[in-house]
Amino acid sequence: MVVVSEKIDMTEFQKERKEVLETWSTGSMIDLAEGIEFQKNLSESKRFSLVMKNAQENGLLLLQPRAGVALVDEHIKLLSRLENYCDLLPTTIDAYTRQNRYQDAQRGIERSVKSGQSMLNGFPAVNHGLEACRRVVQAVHKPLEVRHGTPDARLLAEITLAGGFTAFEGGGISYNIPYAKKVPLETSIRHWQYVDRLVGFYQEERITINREPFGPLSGTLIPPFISHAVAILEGLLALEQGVVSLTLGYGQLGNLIQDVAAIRSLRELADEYFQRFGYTNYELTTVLHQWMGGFPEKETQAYSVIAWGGAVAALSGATKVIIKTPHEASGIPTCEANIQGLEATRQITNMLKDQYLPDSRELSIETEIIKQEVRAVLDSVFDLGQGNIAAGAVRAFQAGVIDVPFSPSIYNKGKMLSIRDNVGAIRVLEKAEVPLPESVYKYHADKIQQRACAEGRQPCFQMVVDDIYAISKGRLVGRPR
Amino acid sequence: MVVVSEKIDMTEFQKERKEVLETWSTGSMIDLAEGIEFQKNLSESKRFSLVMKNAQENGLLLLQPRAGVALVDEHIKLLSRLENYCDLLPTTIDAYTRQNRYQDAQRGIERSVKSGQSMLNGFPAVNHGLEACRRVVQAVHKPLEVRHGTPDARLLAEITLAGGFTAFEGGGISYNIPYAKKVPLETSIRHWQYVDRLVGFYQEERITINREPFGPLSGTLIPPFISHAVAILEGLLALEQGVVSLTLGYGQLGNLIQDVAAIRSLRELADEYFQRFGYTNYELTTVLHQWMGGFPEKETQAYSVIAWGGAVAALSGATKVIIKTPHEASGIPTCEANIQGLEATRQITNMLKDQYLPDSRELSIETEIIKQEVRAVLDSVFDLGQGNIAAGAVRAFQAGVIDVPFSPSIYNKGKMLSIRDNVGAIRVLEKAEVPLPESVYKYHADKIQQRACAEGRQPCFQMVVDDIYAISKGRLVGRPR
Amino acid sequence: MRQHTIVLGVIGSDCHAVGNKILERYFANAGFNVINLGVMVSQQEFIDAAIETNANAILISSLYGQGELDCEGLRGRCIEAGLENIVLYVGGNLVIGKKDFSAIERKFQRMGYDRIFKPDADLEQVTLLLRQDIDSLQSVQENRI
Amino acid sequence: MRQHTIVLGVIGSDCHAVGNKILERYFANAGFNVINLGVMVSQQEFIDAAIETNANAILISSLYGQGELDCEGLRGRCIEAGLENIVLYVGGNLVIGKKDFSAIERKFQRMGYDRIFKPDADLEQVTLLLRQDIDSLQSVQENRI
Ligand code: B12
Ligand code: B12
Repeated sequence: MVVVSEKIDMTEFQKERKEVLETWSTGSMIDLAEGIEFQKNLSESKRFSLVMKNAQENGLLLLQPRAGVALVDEHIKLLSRLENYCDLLPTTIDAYTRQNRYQDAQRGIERSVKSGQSMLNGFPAVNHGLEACRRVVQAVHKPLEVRHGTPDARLLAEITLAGGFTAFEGGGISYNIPYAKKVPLETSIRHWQYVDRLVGFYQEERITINREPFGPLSGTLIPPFISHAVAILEGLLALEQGVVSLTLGYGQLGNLIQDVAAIRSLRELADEYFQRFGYTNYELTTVLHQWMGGFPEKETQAYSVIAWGGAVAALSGATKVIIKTPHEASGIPTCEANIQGLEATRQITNMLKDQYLPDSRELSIETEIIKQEVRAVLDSVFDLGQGNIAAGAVRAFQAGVIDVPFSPSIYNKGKMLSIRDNVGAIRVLEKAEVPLPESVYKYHADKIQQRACAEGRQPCFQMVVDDIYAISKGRLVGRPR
Repeated sequence: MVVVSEKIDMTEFQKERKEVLETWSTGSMIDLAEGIEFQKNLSESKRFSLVMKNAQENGLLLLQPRAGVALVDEHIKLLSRLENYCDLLPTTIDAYTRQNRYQDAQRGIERSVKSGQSMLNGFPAVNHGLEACRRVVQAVHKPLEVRHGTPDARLLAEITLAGGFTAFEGGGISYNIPYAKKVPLETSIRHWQYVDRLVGFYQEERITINREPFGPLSGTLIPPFISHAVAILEGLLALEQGVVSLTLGYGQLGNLIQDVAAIRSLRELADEYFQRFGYTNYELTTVLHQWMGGFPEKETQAYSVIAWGGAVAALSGATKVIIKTPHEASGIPTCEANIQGLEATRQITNMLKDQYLPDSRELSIETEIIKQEVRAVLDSVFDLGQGNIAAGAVRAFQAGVIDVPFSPSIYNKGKMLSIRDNVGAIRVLEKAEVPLPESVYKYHADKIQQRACAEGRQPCFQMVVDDIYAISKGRLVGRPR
Repeated sequence: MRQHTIVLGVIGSDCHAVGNKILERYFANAGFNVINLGVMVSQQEFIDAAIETNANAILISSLYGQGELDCEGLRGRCIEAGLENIVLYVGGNLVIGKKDFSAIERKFQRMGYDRIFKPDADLEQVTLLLRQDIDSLQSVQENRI
Repeated sequence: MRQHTIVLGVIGSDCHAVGNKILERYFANAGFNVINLGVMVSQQEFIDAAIETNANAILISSLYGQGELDCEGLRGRCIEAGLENIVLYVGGNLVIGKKDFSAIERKFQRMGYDRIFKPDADLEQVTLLLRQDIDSLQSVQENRI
């Protein structure tokens, strides 16, 4: 498949659309015009983009949990309780639906009915279909986002957007590389161009749907510049299809300076690139995910990881924070555990809402380093694409110019190695094919060397393993015992 | 009583000592020489001063809980469990003992035996006496500190130090002004000179006892310069009697910059004044108390307050952090709740142990402001004392030069009013008799004005009340609803 | 509305002063004649002040956990002292540890306290109850006379 | 010591790759011949790989919560495929939600798994058990022959 970077033509779109809607029985219910009507009648308080925009203008930090269960009534019950504690609602989709395995999802629904508890790790929105989505949307009072991890989310988008959801997470790269094994990048990017075109179509009808590329990727030792490059590429691909409301994401890493520099540089770089490509009419906000790697099993310890995520979200000036719960290491949180995560987060974000991390030499350097890295990578991507961003992205992954640590995808090189430095910031140990400027690579090497000296061991893969376990074992840097 | 500032003469001390030991039956057991022998035989790992010094040299942050129950065996059980989670052990003394009401403490012990649960809010060390203290010391493996709030702690010190405790909290000001109503300052200062002289005596026998002035005072809207001034005065009074190991304390206020500036300036100012008074042979460390004001009742929220305290302790480079627990708003923590507070704190302090808050304009300004404030106050105290620090302190409180908000003592003016500014730092709204330099006072006024503007109301006592409730209601600044 | 007189204070060896200062302000603003004894008040001091000021109610705080030991017997001593119809409230962190409130409530009711309050007591609500309780006792008293 | 062959993989639609990569490294370092199928592996793929490589054990991971649905029936299919004496281990976050581990253990034991592991399984311990289990099955097999 050859993927091009241009707005999908409407006739082509309509043709493809017919095929998409036939991939599962519930697709036949979807009527775009009627979906737009339904969206038009939603109250403003359910409009995700608007709530985000207002928050940004007023310097607020919004809280959003993850949540989704197999059955509709149970899902409504869950969201109805959660909305008393959060600002934005999710609907997390189950993992079968994410792989378009609707038959398996159906089995999961049936087994859930039988066993009286959810056997799926999310809400199978495609199987439940349009009316079920609308029941959910109508039962709650806050904006609803579809959160998933689906390389081909075309049908899911058709159903949930017509169903009244006002935000849709994901992207052709960020919902492939961490979530799939054998889906070619050109395929997922093309399918996400469809999703973005659909959102663009709603936009043309003056229905703004918020789009959120998935920032944290594999959640495991991702240097900020990698996730930034992906977020900005997905932002550009979305803008190309007419998307207007964009929330770029980043997964907290644990070092205060690096995390604040990351959110700051993400905003600034996105503006820089979006404007360079001629876009002016977009609404940009940022989201920080509380630590996305392995959590400590003890709830007491998990609370501190959660609080630190909330603190950094506030100090960095992000607009939204996706929260974790004290159950994180063990299993999908109960409603109560989710509320606990929200309450803990609310306390810290409220306490820090008026504070920020002041400018300092360290913060400037870190911000500047990230910018240099992202520019080096993106320039190379655009070179490879020769005017075609999508193709550039595909070739960049082929060449290892973008390389995501711990991705399960065979379309990701997986050669770059990253580890923590002596203060816990993520650094590149082996850049492999990633075109980091020499001076920057040297900066990383020096920082890693400091740690190596402190630990009296050479940087090695065992360090990486130690870092992967570190937070779950109660620290940030995986020191030798 | 006229209090003088000089090392108490040994004959005078011995005379007074006889009287002190007669104030309760268990006093007769105390033999100083034998106590020193006992201390000499303690293992180094139980020597508080040594553990603090090593931690400081290695950049470690040590955790200490609060804990004390009415009965000896229960107390040993409690500490034996806690020591698996903390670095330093406490023995918190009950409130009757703090007022030298040993008869009431006895009733509390009896009622506790009867009811099968502690009816006292701490361990009545005086009533239990020397051997009981030694049983406690010998049952545990970590250094033990006496933590209390006693204006006249002479007998308590005699018993616990001979009993093998290696650290003793408090001071003539910090254990009077927040803890008593009608005890004249000259009395408590004189009694604490006795305690310090006793510690100095141990020191002369090469037994170092760590002394820790109580930093947080009333825990309620105390501007850093007030507690710093008290801490430094008590430090000087202690050095005067021959104390060597000093840990100066500070209660976290909630604004990151102010808190880090406070710990930093506390160290620097203490060195400055101690050296100015000719002391060179002292061991200075700092302790940060996690938020000492009203806590949120919900444990989820309490966890975030705890984590934030741990974070600030780590980022500020304090040597010790006194922890709170999820039960704080409700009652004395169970052993489990105390462990929960320790586990949560350990996670965050471990994650941040290698991080610090970088230098910034904001941090420098805040540090400088605190220094100017402390110097203005202390200069005035020394003026008033004319070479007699103790008398200077007494006169300073008389004159309102030092004025502690929300003190119950009739010997404290209680005229100075402090509130939070727009970013949550504590500022002086009405300085009353406190000799703040005009420029500094103006700085406070401007900061407060920013908040007033943001809230559309004039600074007033209602703001103070709102600030007192703020953290317990889930925020830092007491905004109008 | 007649101005009611209330005696306020923190009982026993308890030094917690913050809540006490807030209560003083609150009840004064609400129109009561407030006699605040501050912290570390003995039962006798409460009784003496109530007699001296002809108070309608005594509001006792105990924060530090030894409230159970400090509060016992006050009702009896009030009656002995001739304060037969005085309203007795108590509030704060009344016992040692985080305990079920209903158990605490029963314990202090049995000691003769009319109402028992948690630390998060809504003071507006307390004011309403206090007026009611004083007035109804007053009418009992007036009826007797 | 004979080199044992083990098949490794994450079952179902599960994409969690991190633990899998660590397990691969760990068991290879421990001297096993590791056939790692990576994430999103079907039951059939596990069986095919085990037959093809004459494996001694299959180690299945499931992190994402749908393990119960994905893992059912594997023991039966192994037997059908002639893998009568293969060791079956399973580990990870096996069910939806934070549940009591002993209940999870019973559930997967009933499905025919030899040992069930929590996420914090001590890999050194696992290696010991795995060697034991393989060897004891092997001796059963050898005795039969
Ligand atoms: C600040 C504080 C201190 C300061 C007090 C400074 C001062 N002089 O005021 C300092 C640091 C000195 C201190 C010391 C001690 N404290 Co203290 N302290 C607190 C803390 C953190 C906040 C109290 C406060 O000011 N709250 C703000 C005010 C506005 O709220 P409030 O006091 O609760 O009062 C309100 C309500 O309770 C209610 N109320 C109170 N009385 C009444 C009465 C009536 C009739 C009504 C209707 C309502 C009412 O209305 C008030 C206004 O809203 C609390 C824990 C918490 N709440 O988070 C512990 C706490 C009260 N302290 C406690 C203890 C034990 C002590 C000590 C014994 C030390 C120790 N062992 O840890 C010593 C006391 C020594 C002594 N002699 O009394 C315990 C009591 C435990 C228990 N009951 O089981 C608490 C609960 C902490 C804990 N969980 O361990 N403390
Ligand atoms: C990182 C992560 C992700 C990353 C994964 C990136 C990638 N491709 O690898 C991303 C963000 C993409 C992700 C996605 C999802 N995740 Co996820 N994820 C995690 C997280 C935070 C850490 C996992 C990790 O890498 N740990 C580090 C490694 C080293 O540990 P490990 O995976 O546990 O593996 C070790 C042990 O389990 C053990 N082990 C594993 N298998 C076996 C087998 C044997 C035989 C033995 C002996 C031992 C053993 O040894 C391994 C090495 O030490 C966990 C929660 C946690 N643990 O804190 C959730 C978690 C696993 N995810 C979860 C879920 C539900 C999802 C999603 C469905 C999204 C959602 N609904 O929230 C999707 C999955 C979509 C899909 N198709 O699979 C849930 C599973 C819930 C449950 N079981 O009830 C968890 C537990 C979080 C939670 N509490 O909700 N996730």
